[in-house]
Amino acid sequence: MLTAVDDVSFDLARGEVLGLVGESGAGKSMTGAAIIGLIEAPGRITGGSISLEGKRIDNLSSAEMRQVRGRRIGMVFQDPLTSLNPLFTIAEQLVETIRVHLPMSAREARERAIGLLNEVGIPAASQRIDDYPHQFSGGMRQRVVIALALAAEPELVIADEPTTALDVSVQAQIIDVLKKLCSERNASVILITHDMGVIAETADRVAVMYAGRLAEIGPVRSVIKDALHPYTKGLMGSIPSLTSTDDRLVQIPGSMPRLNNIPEGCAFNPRCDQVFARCTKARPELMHSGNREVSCWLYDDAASEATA
Amino acid sequence: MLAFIIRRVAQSVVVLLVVGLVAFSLFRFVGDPVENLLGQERTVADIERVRSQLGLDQPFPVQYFKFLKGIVVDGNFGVSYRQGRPVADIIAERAPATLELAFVSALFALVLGISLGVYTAIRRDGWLSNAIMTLSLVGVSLPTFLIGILLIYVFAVELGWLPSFGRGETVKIGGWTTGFLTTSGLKALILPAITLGLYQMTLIMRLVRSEMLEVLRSDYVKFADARGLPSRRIHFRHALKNTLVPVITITGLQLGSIIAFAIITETVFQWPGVGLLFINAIQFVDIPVMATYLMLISVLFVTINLIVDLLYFSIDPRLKADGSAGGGH
Amino acid sequence: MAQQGEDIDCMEMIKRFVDSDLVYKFNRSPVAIIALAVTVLLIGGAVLAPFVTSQNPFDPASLNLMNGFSKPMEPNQFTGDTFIFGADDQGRDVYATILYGMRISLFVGFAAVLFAMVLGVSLGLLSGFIGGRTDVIIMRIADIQLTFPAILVALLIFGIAKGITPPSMRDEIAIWVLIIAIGLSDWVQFARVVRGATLVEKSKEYVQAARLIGRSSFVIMIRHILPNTLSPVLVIATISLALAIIAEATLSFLGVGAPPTQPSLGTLIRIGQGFLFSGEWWILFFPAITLLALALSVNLLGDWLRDALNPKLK
Amino acid sequence: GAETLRWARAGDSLTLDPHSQNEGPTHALSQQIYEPLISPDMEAKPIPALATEWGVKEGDPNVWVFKLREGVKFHDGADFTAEDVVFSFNRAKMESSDMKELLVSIKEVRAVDDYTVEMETDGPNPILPNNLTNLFIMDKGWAETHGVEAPAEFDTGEETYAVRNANGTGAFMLESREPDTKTVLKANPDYWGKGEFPLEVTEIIYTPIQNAATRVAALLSGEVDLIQDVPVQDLQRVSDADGLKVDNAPQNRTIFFGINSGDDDLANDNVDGKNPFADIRVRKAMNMAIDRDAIKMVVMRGQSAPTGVIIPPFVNGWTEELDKYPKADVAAAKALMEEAGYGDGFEVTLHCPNDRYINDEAICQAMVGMMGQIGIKVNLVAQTKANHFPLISGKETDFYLLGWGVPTFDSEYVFNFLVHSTTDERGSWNGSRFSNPEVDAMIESLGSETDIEKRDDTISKIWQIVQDEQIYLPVHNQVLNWGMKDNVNFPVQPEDQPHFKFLQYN
Amino acid sequence: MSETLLEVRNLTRTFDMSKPWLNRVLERDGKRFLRAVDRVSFTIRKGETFALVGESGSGKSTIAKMVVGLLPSSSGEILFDGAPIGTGEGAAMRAMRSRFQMIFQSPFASLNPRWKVRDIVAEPIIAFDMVQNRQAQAARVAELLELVGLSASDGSKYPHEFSGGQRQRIAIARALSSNPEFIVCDEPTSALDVSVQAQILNLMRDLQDELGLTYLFISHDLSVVRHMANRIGVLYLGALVENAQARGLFEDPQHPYTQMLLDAVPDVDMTDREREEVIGEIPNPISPPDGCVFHPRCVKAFDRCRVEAPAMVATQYGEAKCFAAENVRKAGS
Ligand SMILES: Nc1ncnc2c1ncn2[C@@H]1O[C@H](COP(=O)(O)OP(=O)(O)OP(=O)(O)O)[C@@H](O)[C@H]1O
Ligand SMILES: Nc1ncnc2c1ncn2[C@@H]1O[C@H](COP(=O)(O)OP(=O)(O)OP(=O)(O)O)[C@@H](O)[C@H]1O
Ligand SMILES: [Mg+2]
Ligand SMILES: [Mg+2]
Repeated sequence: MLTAVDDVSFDLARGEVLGLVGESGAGKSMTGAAIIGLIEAPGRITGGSISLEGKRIDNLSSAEMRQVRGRRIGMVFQDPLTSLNPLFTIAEQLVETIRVHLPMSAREARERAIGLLNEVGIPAASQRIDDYPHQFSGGMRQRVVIALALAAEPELVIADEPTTALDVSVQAQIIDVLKKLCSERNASVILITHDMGVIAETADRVAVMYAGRLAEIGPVRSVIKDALHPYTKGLMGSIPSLTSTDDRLVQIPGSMPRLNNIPEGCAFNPRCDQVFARCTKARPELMHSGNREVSCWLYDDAASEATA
Repeated sequence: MLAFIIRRVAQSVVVLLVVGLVAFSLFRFVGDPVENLLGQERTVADIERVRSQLGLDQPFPVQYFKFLKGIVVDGNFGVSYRQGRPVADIIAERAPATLELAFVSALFALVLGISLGVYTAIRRDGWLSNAIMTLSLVGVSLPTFLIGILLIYVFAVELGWLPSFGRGETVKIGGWTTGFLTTSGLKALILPAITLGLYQMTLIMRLVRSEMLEVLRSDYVKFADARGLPSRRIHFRHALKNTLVPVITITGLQLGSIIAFAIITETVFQWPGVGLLFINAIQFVDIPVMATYLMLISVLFVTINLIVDLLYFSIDPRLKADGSAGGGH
Repeated sequence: MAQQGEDIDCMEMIKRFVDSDLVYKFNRSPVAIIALAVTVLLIGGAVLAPFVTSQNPFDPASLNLMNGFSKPMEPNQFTGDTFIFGADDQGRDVYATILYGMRISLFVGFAAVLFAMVLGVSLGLLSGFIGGRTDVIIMRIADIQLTFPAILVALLIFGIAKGITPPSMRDEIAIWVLIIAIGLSDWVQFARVVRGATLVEKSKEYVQAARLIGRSSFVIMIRHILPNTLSPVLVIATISLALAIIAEATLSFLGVGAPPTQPSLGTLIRIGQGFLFSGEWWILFFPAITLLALALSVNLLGDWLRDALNPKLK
Repeated sequence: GAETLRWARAGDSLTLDPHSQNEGPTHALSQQIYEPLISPDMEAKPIPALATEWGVKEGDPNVWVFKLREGVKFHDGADFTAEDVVFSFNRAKMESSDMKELLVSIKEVRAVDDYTVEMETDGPNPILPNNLTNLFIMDKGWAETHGVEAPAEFDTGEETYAVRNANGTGAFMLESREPDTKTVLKANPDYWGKGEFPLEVTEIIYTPIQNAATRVAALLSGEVDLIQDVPVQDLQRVSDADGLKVDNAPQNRTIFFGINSGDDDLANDNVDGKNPFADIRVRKAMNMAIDRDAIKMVVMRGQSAPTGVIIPPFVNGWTEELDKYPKADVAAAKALMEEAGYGDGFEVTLHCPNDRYINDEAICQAMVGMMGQIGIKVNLVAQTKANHFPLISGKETDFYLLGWGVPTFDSEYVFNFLVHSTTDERGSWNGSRFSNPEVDAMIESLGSETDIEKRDDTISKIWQIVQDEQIYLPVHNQVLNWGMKDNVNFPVQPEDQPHFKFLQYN
Repeated sequence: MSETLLEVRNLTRTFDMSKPWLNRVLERDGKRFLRAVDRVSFTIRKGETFALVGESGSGKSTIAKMVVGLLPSSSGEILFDGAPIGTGEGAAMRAMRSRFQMIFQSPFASLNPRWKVRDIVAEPIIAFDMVQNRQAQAARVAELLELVGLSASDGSKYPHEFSGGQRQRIAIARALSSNPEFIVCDEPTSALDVSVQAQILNLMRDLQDELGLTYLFISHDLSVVRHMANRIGVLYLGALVENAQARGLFEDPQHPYTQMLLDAVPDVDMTDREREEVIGEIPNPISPPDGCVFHPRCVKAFDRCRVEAPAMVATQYGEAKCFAAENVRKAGS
């Protein structure tokens, strides 16, 4: 029994793009999976709630949840090479998805599928729709995956590292497509990534996760330019930049703890250069600081002052 | 794909030649056919005479060459020492029994194996799944002949529901005798088919289960789930089809061994197929029958393999792209 | 000094083993625990057979034919001897015969699997590592081998062995022939699995790292790749053991098993099945149950191992 | 009414060609379809079949005369005449015939008239009729029409017509045949024996069932009406079953062990440079160590007749005196071994078939134990008959199990094969390597001795030597057991050959 | 500093991707070759870091393998300290081998999971007979582990007990154990998280300073390359399209592909710089476009680009393979 995602709270508005960043194993995917109700056994949600448009969806039956999945929440996975079933044509997979959620004839669904493929930027969509996934390049496949995720016009799209497996040049294209389509549909996006650059380019707000907990959440520009949490600061500093060539990168010592031995108090305390007594004893909650929330005892006073 | 078939057939011919050679040479050691051909009153001269009549006094390569020549030139597999009839005729007469039995066993193994495999994979931790998994092992933990005899004991002797031996009434259609068209024929099939198919069923079931479990963890199944597709669709359309690709190979191989294992089942149930023929041939050192049987098994095996590979092509579109795939697996 | 170092290593290995995932998973699988217990019990019984039985059924001179068909737990009407599992048609104590027979079965099983394993692993390793023509040839041989299903191979080997050994030797070689026959029909799956694993491992970077420093192919194969291909081999070996024991039984039904004076479990069952209708059920029942228990628990262990060692099925 | 009899035994007939296999199950089927001149009845006594009378021609001891039955028709309607007999005998004497050994003494067969046949032998042959009970008569015309003037050959690559078709004069006609699977016979409506035999069976369905358990199961479940070869352990079960019974009869076959006493050294033992079996004391000790009663009681479940000689009581030459066997006496046997200098025993390999005689393997196993008790460590090699018998005839084994049936009911047959030194004509199964020129001469004289008394005397002399020398270790005579429906009244035939024309229902 | 350590001249590697003979005959298909590396030339001076960047499939790893002798080249030369590197055996080759090493991409696949860390690190020492006895070996391993920021006691553990970053340190320790002068690093951090990547990059730079190492550094991440390299070569479809000083390359990229790559990098500093949209994808390397292989994706492409392959021309900071750069050059001169 270990807690992979611990007391994570955030909200997002319609049309908003929320970035979820953190190191590998921080619990980003788990959070995404929890929202769409696809946590694999033996994992399960042990507390908290998830609401979509004000209605709780975490306690829906699995049949009800299927109505939500795909229809109201779409999802894009990391690896376009494995996300598509290799034995079915693109058309079969698209039409199937559309018809499960929307009352359409096969022909209408196919029309719609071709439209979607056009939208995600697949040239000659009406011809290529009957191809199999292996006949597409990685970038093209990810476009297909996006088309599938958007097939039933969901209100929320969770994109779990949609570009990690792709080259930079393709990554830019995919991010553009995703952004454009979601904003056209006024759909909200949770963009999960470990790449701050992608967040910076895409998200409105960003939530930084560390060891299953939220470290900091706030508007993207302020988090990137002026991180509060020591972890975020370190993280930003450790990214080599195209523009500056400092001799050394900022380096956070050590690595993220394993989930089965998260230190007491603040999970980051062993690696933190500003650690003080309280950090090792009590776990900080998210506290407001300016336009942001941050879970760090450094900001406790500030927070209490602000509220006082 | 044509290239693939050609290559496969070429390989098969080599395999057949080797199998023929192996079969032919090995059986020389099984015993002396002449002893069996002649009754207890035979003399030394008789032995010499029959030996030369059968060509057994010639050097081994000559014998093999003659055997091959007989097959290639006029489809003659020789004459059974035991029955004094052309082997080809005997085999043709016996093959329907074995093929029907193998077919029903394979069907039983496939249908039950796949459905139970899928079930136990989907309900991975259910008690029924666990019970099925454990029980299925009982089937492979007892030798086939014992299972057959126990089935006879229970269903034929004690309960008297099903026949204990033979094929029941058969109907002859052209050169083919079938037990499918009569009630007694169908009843006679049940016990041997279960005996023969049980092992394969277990194997297929376990294979389907483990493949299915892997497929169920794959990204595309997760993605299908995330698109809200109904779970039956996911399990039986998306997952099952992908499961079948590896399952087909093993199943193909298994079908080959169904025919081989028919030897035992046929002996227990006095099933008049080629397996029983083979056992009789061994006991009698009926070399032409033994060698032909082995070649036949090889042909069958090779054919099944070819069909399996072609099935691959039809199931997995990725293979159509480059014809070289599927060559060795 | 070095000795001590080894000791520490050994202790450490034990500790590592006890702490390992495998042991952890084992401790929470009641089926695996029971299966292992039964296996250990049976193997122990077989190994210790001379100490836990009062009769050596393999010594015909010590048998009394008049004990034949003694019922379990009932004194024999002629000799007054009592056997817990009864006596068979030769007056052998079924209990003792089972334990001694299991020795043969287990010996044949283990040796056959070992043989198949050594052969299959080496060929698989070579095939996967060297590739090219070697690979093609080995794999074609494997194909041909598969064309001959196991029992046919065994019958053939038996035939050859009979042909090439003098009649007086046949008794002694019977067991070895069984081992070779079963082993030969079983190596292909080891070879295939190891070949597959070798192909995977070969392309891994640690192999390149070893090549880079000029390590010979042999060192790389044996020291680097081989240990990494062994966990599926372990699973196959376990399941093959059960299969080999059953195969031995099947072969003995076809009349090519262990000699009747030193019956294996399979031979006992073959003999016992003749008494299925006649009321002397114990001659079949106890060996069959023992074989079932042995094969089933080994199979269950193999099954469990397969799942436990499969990284994809956490 | 129409009475169908479903009959099963372990093996099928190998061929319907009556002359190409000299083998029990093959003859058993042929007996229903074809007829010999002289046929055995259900007690194996010769009774007239196609011949009504026979005897040595007056004045010429080298010629036998047979009077043939008149008015007999083959199944296809052709008349049976002397021509057919001549044809059939000539056919049976051909190279490819398996029956020719039984007819070696016949120089010529000639038709005197339509219903009289003479057979000229190369010397007086008093027991010739005994050799003819499985010699079936075919229709000459039919054989010529179908090109089966000779028994099947193997090098032609073709099946001869007679292998799966038959045209005899017997009580049953072939309806259909699938070798190893099923053979159906129908009653012959024109059978000459109407009124003479019960002929109650109208249809026979014959199925070979190899596996003993399956065979018994088929009887128990009522799928067959009569099985031969009931395993001895299942006799109780069968006779206890509702509506079933078991019948038995002593069989014309003795089971015994052969020991190589003739060679200077054995290939299969651990004694160097010496043959322990050459010492008569060892042979006597072994004979004494065999507990035949225990074998009978446990291994054979009472279904055997322990004996001290290698011929069954049916055979001319058998006496109660010969049949006596010593009580097992391990102590005395050990003493003899000691005396022979083998007090510490020796090691030897015993070869044994495992699919030929009743409980053959178990008998050998018991033998291993009994020999063990007098210090002879025996390694048992039990194998299928195809492997076993060549060892004996190839003189490759020193200690083996063999069963011998005597189709001629005369000791000469046994002497020829088992006692005479191995020569081109005789002694082919003499695995004992016993060789005594005097005995050989005596055996050879039997063939042409017409004075029955003198002949019997010689026989008894030879037996005395065989017994004194302890050439073989006899075990028992087999007992045949047939399991059948209660309502079947059918005695067990000592040669294991049912003649269904005798079968009656009650 | 200016002494040349490695010189690569016209290095080419083709892979035979043909279908089997029978298929070719039946389908009337010719042989097909994949030119994974196409006449690549560069030099690396002692003590410097030369980086190769390029998208997946551009031939980076192939070059790396050829440079260390793991893969024979199809043509071209690789001179290490003036002597050609082959894949052969022999004492000379062995001596040369000990002078270069490699660090691999995957911290998981590059360590044998069944070996203890100390054995992994010691393997090159044993292979090159670098120490005489076990004590010296143990001491050396301990020293190396400490050098890369692990503790000596970690030697008795197995790789799976370490995090990705720590494993990469072990891999570095192994690479250093034979005292190499030159290390080829094939995407050493691409499998790591940024915070860990920073540690490794820092470590590598420290080691370079400390031990005077020369690196061939391979990455697809321009910002990492920028941080590490003195000179950078940009690969596209197996060919070097631009080779320039690091700073210059970033400030004034000459090849349109370099520009495109730079444009595609997400702007983590949120400088809101102007960027052009990326068009197209990498073509199939088996049938690359005629002329300049980049022309289908190039905004500046003109007719000549479609038919004629440009040659390397010198640019301000290095060289580039582009008619446009050539024109610039001409115009500039
Ligand atoms: N089935 C499981 N059993 C145990 N632990 C799990 C399981 N699935 C995930 N975890 C753990 O939960 C934690 C969160 O995993 P998650 O996949 O959400 O991380 P992530 O932030 O998405 O990482 P990445 O960037 O590698 O995708 C990880 O430490 C992982 O080890
Ligand atoms: N052994 C091989 N056989 C055939 N083609 C190969 C082989 N190795 C590499 N290639 C091909 O050569 C080209 C270059 O591959 P290489 O691995 O060098 O690329 P890379 O730049 O390292 O890519 P990545 O960033 O994905 O590691 C690719 O198209 C690849 O498919
Ligand atoms: Mg993730
Ligand atoms: Mg690479």
